[in-house]
Amino acid sequence: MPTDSPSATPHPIISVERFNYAYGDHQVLFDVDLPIRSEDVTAFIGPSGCGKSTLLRSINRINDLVDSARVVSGTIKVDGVDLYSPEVDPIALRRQIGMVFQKYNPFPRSIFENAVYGLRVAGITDKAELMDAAERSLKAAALWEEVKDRLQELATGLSGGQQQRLCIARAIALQPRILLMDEPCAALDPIATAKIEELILSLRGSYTFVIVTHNMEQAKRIADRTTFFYKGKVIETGDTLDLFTKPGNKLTEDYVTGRLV
Amino acid sequence: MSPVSQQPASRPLGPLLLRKKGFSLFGITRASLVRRFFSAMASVAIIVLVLIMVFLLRDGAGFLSTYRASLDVYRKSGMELCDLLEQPVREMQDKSTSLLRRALAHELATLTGEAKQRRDAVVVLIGKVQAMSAPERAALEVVLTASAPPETLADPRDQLRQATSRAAMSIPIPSVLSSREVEQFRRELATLTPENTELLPMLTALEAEFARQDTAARAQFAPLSAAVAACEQAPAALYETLVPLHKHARNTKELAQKRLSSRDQPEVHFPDQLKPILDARETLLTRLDDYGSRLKQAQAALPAETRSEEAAELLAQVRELLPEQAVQTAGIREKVLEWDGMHTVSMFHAALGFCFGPHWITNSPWQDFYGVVPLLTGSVLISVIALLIATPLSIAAAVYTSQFASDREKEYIKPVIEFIQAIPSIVLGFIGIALLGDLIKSVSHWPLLAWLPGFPIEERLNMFNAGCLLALMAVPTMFSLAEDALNSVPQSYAAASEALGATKLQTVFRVIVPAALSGILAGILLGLGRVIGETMVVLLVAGNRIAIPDFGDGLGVVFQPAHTLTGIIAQELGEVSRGSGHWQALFMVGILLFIISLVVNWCARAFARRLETPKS
Amino acid sequence: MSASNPFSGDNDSARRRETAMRWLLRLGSYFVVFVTVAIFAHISHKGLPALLKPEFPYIDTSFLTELPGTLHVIEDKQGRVTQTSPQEAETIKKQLGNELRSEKTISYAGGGILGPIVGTALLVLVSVTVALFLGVCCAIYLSEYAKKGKFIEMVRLAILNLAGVPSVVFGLFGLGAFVLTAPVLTDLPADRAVFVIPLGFTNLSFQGWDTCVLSGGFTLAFVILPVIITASEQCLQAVPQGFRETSMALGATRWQTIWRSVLPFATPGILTSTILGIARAAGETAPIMFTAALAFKDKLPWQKDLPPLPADAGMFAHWEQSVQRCLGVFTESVQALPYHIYTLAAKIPQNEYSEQAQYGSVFVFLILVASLAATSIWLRIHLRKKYKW
Amino acid sequence: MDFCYGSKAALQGIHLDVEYHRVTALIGPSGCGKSTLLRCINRMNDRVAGARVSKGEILVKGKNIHDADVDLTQLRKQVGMVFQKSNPFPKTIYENVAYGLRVHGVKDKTAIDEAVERSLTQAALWDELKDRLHAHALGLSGGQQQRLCIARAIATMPDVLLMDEPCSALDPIATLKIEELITQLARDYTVVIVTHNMQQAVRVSDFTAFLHLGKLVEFAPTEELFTNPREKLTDSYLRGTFS
Repeated sequence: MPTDSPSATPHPIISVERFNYAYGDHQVLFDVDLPIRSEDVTAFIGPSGCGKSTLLRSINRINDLVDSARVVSGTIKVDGVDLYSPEVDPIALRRQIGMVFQKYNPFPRSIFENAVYGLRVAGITDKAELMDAAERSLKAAALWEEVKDRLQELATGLSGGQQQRLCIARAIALQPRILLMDEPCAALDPIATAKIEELILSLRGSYTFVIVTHNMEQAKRIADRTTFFYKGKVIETGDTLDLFTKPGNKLTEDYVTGRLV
Repeated sequence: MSPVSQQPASRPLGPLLLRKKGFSLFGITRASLVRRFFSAMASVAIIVLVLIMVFLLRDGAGFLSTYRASLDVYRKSGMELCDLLEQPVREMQDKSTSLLRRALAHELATLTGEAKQRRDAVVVLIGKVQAMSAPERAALEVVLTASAPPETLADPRDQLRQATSRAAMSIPIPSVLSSREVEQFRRELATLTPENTELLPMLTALEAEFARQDTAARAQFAPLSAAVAACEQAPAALYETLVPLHKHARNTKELAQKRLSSRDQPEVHFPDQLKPILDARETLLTRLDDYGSRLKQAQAALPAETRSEEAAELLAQVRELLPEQAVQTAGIREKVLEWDGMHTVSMFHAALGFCFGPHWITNSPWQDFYGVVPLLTGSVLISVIALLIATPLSIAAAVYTSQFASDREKEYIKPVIEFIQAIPSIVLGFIGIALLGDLIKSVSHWPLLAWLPGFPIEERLNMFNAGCLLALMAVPTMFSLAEDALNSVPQSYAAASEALGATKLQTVFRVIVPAALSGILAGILLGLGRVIGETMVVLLVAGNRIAIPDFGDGLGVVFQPAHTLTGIIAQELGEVSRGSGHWQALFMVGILLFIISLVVNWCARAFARRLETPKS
Repeated sequence: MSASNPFSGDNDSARRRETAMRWLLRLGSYFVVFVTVAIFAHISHKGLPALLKPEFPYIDTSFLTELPGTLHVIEDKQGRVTQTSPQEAETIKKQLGNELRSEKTISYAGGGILGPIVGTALLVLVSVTVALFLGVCCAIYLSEYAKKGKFIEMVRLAILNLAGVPSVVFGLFGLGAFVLTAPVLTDLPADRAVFVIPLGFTNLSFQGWDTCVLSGGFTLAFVILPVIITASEQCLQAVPQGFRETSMALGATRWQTIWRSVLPFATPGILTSTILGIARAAGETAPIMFTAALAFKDKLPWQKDLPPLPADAGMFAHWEQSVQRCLGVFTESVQALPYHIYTLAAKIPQNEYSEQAQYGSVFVFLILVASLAATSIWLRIHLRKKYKW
Repeated sequence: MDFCYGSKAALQGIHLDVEYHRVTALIGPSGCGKSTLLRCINRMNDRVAGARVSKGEILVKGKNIHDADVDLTQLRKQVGMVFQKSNPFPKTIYENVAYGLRVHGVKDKTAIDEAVERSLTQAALWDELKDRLHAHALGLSGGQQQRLCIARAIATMPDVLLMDEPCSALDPIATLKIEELITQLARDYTVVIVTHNMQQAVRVSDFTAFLHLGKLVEFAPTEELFTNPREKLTDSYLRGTFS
C-alpha cells in the first residue's frame, strides 16, 4: 500500500532554503538548500560534525533550548509556513513534528506514562482515550505484544531496543506528520537495530521520516532519498540508489567508498 | 498491514503550526509570566544582599554624627584635657612603681628568703596532713555538731588522732627544717584536732622569726624603700589638683546631656563652663613639672648597689625608664598647651576614632569610646591562629586522602571530615569552655613545657583556645576545596612525573600541589571567611577581655583573652537601647564585618576563577 | 655491561624521608578524625547519663519531656545531696526541718529541655519552608530559564556573597528587617512603625514582627538560602538534558517540561540537601539571638493565656480560638536549643550539678543535628546509586 | 638488551630482543597490548591497581626489572617515556626540562642550565625557545609541547626512551618534525616506539614487532617485515584487510 513512487507526491513537505545556522560565532550550516518530500524516508549522511544533526534539530526547533544557537539567515518551510516566523508556536510545531533521539531516554516512569506523555502535556486527561492511544502507538511501534502485560512497570527496566521503540511509540502517539530520528540505532546492538529498521520500513508512507545516520548500510537499507553533508554544506542529494552507485560528486564518492573519514 | 493506517487524512499541515490565541495578560503570555515569576524569585538573592546593606546602614549610619557629638561634648567640657594629663601619667606611674616594687621584693628575699621558705613549708605541710585525715575529721565533725553525749565522742576522736599522727609520720618533710625541728613538728602535727584552733607553736615561732628578719631587712634596704615611696608619691599633688576639675567637667557633660534629651533644659555655654579648667591649666602644668622633678629625685635616690642580681637588673630598667618618662612628661606638657577646648570635633576625627581608636569603653560613667582596634586585633589574631593550625592539617588531610589513602581509608576519612561541618558552633564553644580550656591550662603547667612562650598560662579562656576550635571549623571547608582541586589535576601530570623517575612524594609536592595551588588558596580564604565571621565560639571561649593584647609577651600573646568583632555584637546588642550611640556603634561593627566578608569572598572567587580557567 | 644491578637504589635517607613525610600526612588526617571522634565520644560519655536512670527500664525520658527550670540542690546534715525542682524543694525542706544544712539554686539547670526542642523545631519549620520555596524557584530559574548575561552573573555573585556573610550580620539584618520593620496588618499602628499605609478597613504598618518564631525563621531562611539554591541547582543540572529535549519534542511547554520531567527527578536530591539545610538552620545561634530566642520561658508556645470563652460559646468560637492558638505559635518568642546551650554554658557556674544539664542538652542537640547530617550524607550516596540515568 | 615477557591476560608469551641504539617500533591493531608492553618496560603499569606480571621477566641491561633490589626511581631515570598526549607541567619551559634533574637531587645551577640547553638542542627546540625559556610551557603549540616532553625525558640522559604513539595527537607537520627527531635521537638512545601508523613505522624504525591479541606475531627488521612478512596475519594486517 505505501506510496511506491516518491514522484507521486511531488511537492516537498519541508523545504530548507539558503539556511545558515550558527552556535554563537561558530557557523555550522552554510547555505543549505534542501527539499524533503512528503512520506519519504530521507537519510542524512556525512562525517561527524558536518551539521546533519543540527539541521535535523532545527526542523522542530528543539535547538531553541541551546542558548547560543541562532538562525543566521534563510528559512525552513513546512507546508509553506516559515518555522522561524513569530506566528509559529514552537509547541504546536513540535506536536506535529516528532523526534527520536540517539540515546534512548524514556523517563524513569511506567511504560504507559511514557507512551502517553505527549498526550498528557497536550491536556488530554480522559483515561480511555489515553489507553487507546497508548495501545495504538505501542502496536505501531511493534512493542505491544512484548509489554501489554506490564504497562505499569518502570520503562527503564526494558532492554535497550525496547526502550528505543518505546521512544518511537511515545513520538507517534501524538500522530505527528513528520518524524525526525537522530541516529536512532547508534546505541543499539545489531538485532535491536534490525528491529528498529523493520519498524521504520513498516511505518514508511504513514509518516515523513528524516533520519540522521552514520551507517551507510543503514541508509541504503531504509532510505528513499539520501543527502550527503560535508562541513556544513549539502554536497549531494538524490535517490539513495543513485547516490550510492553513481555519486555525482568526488567528495560523495570518497565518502561512500570509505576513503573520507 | 500496519495498524497505523488510521492516520488522519492529509489535512494541510501549515495552519496547525501557527500560534493560537491563548491566555494573556496585558500582552504577556502565560509562558513569559511563568518565566518572569522565576526570574523575580532569582533576584531574591540580590535583593536580600541589598537589604542587608540597607538595614545595616540605616541603623549604623547615624553613628558617626552621634559619636562626633559625644566627642565634642567630651572635649568642650574639658574631660579630654583631664584625660590628656592623667592617663599617660598613670600608665608611667604603674610601670615604674611595679618595677621598683619587684626590685624591693627581690632584695628583701635575699635576707628573709630562708625564713619565708621555712614558714611556707610548714603551712603547706599542715594543709596536707589535714587533707590526709579529712574523712576522719568529717566523721568527728558530724558527731560534734549532732551534740551527742561526750562519751560517744571518744571513739571518732581517737580515730582522728591516729589518722593525723599516721599522716604526720608518713609525710615527707622538706630539708629546710633541721632534724630536731622535724621531730618537734611531727609531734605538734599529731595534735591537730578540730578543737585545737590555735596555731601550732612551731608555726607561730617561724612567723615571728620571719617578721623579725623582714623588719631588719627593710631597715637595711632603707634607700630603696625610700625610692619606692618617693616614686609612689610623685604624682600625688597632680592628682589632687585634678580631682575638682574632674568633677566640674563631668558636671558640664551632664548638663549638656540633659539639654540634649529635653529642650526645656537651659543651653550649656561651654566657654563659661570651661573657664575654671582653663584657668587651672597653669597650675596643672606646674604640678606636672613638679612630677618630673620628683621622678629625677627618685632616680637619684636609687641605691647603687644591690644584693640580688634580679634587683640589679630591674633597677637598671628603672634607670632607663625614668629619663624616658621625663621626656614623656615634656610631651604631655606640649599636648596640654596645644589643646584647644573650643575646636569642634570633625566627622573625620570621629571616623578615625572608630577605625583606629584603641579603646572600646561602653556604659562608662566618664566617657564612652568606640574604637574598634581592640576587637579587630582580637578577631585577626584568633583567625591567624586558626588558619595556622587548620591550613597544615587540612592540606595534609587533603593531600593524603586524594593521593595516598586507600579506598577504605577514604571511605571513613571523608565522611568524618564532612561531618565536622554539621557540628554546630555552639557545641564547639561549649567544648572549649568545658574541656579544652582546662586541658590547655593543665598542659601548660607541665614543667617540661615551661620553655614555651606564655607558659604556664592562667586564663582558661583565651585566643589560643578559640583559635583551636575555629581551626576545627575551618578544616572541612579547606579540606573539601583543596581535595577537589587536587583531584582535578590531570592524571597525565602524575604519569609524566613518575616516568621521569620522581617518587610519589616528589610528584605530589612538585607537580600536583603547585598545579592545584589556586584551588587550595581559595579554600584557605573561604576558611578564613568562616573563621572571621564565626560568633558563638569566640563569644564563649575567647575570654571577652576588651583590650589590645599585650604583644610584649612575644608569641605568648596568643594565651591572652580577647574580644572580637562578632562577639561584641552578640554580647552587647541585647542589652542596649535601640537607637543609642552604642546600638549604632554595634551596627557599624556589623558593617565592618560585612565589608570584610565581601573582600574575603571576592579574593577567594578570584583564586577560584583562576582554577576554572587554568593552563596558558 | 656490568652484571651488577644498574638500578640499585642509592639513597636510603631519601626513602626514609619519603616514608616519614607520608606518615606525617597520614598523621595529619588521622589527627582531624581523632579530634572529631574524641569530641563526640566525650559529649556522649558525659551527656548520656542525663537520659539514663539507674533502674529499669534504664531510659529516662523526663529530660526530653520537661520544661527547663531552676535546679535546687539541697544538702542535709548527713551529707546527703538531693537535686530537685523548686516545688519539691519546698516539701523536702519542710521534711528536713533542722536537718537542712545548705540549699543552692542554679538557674536554667533543672528540669528538661522540651521548650528548647519545640522552639528549634518551629524555627526550622518556618525557615525551611521559606528557604525551600525561594531556593528552589531561584534554582529553577538559574538552571532552566537563565541565559548567559549580566543578570545571571549578578545573581550568582549575590548567592556567593550571601554564603559568605557572617551569621551574626544576618542576625543584625533580621533584627532590623523582621523584628523592627516588617509589615503587619493592624488597626492600631504602633508608634515605632517606619511608615503606615492605610488600607481602609485596616492599616499596613511597617512596625516589625517583634522577636518571634516568624522573625527568627525568616532570618534563618536567608542564612541557609545559598546552601539550598546551590544544592537544588546541582540536582536540577543532574537531570539529563535528554529528558528536557524529549519532553519539548513531544510538544510540552517549558513549564510542563520542568513540572513533569525535571522536578520529579530532581526532588529526591533537593530534599536530601534540604536535610543538610535543616541541620545548618538548627545549629545556628547568632541569627536567632536577637530575633527569636529567649533565655527562659516556662510555657510552651501554644500554652498561651487566652481570655476564657463564655460557657455558652458556640462551635465557631472554639474553632476560632484554636486557630488563633495555632497561628499564635509563630508570633511567640521561644527558647531554642542552641541558645539554651549558650545560656547554660555562659551564664551559670560550671560545677558538678550544672554539668548534667549542660552535657545533656549538648548531647541531645548534637545527636539531633548529627543524625540529620548523617541521614543526608547516607541518602546522597544511596540516591546516587539508585537514580542513574 | 633483551627482555622476555609473559603474563596472562593482556600479553602472552612474548619474547622480544631490543637492540642498542636502534629504533624498534611496536605495531598492531588497537587493544593488541602494544602500549601495555611498553608501559611494562619502565613499570608504569605499577600505577594501575591490579596490574601485575604473572609470568616471565623483563631484562633491561641484563637486570630483571621486577627484582626486589630494583629502585623504581632509578629504573625510570634510565628508561625515559614520552606519552601519547603531550603533557608538560603547568610551569615554565625551563622548569619542565629541569624537573627530572631536580627530582634526582641535582642542585647545581650550571649543571642544570647545561642539561636544559643540551636536551632542548637535541629535541630541536633550542633555537625556537632559547629567548623565552621562562615562558609558560602551556603556551607552546602542540608539536612544540610534545618535543618539550621529549626534551624533558632525555634531560636525565636515559639509556632507553619509550614513546607511546607520540604523534597521534599532532598535525602532519608537527609529526614530521617529531619523526625527524626520533631518527636523530636513535644515535644516542635506544628508542622503543608504539605507533598505529604503519607508514610512520616504516619511516622511523629499524626493527618492527607486530603484536596481535596480546601475542607477538612477528619481529624482524622493518624493511623485511614490511616487504616480506613471514606470517599470514602480518601480511593481512599490513594490507589493511583487517583492522
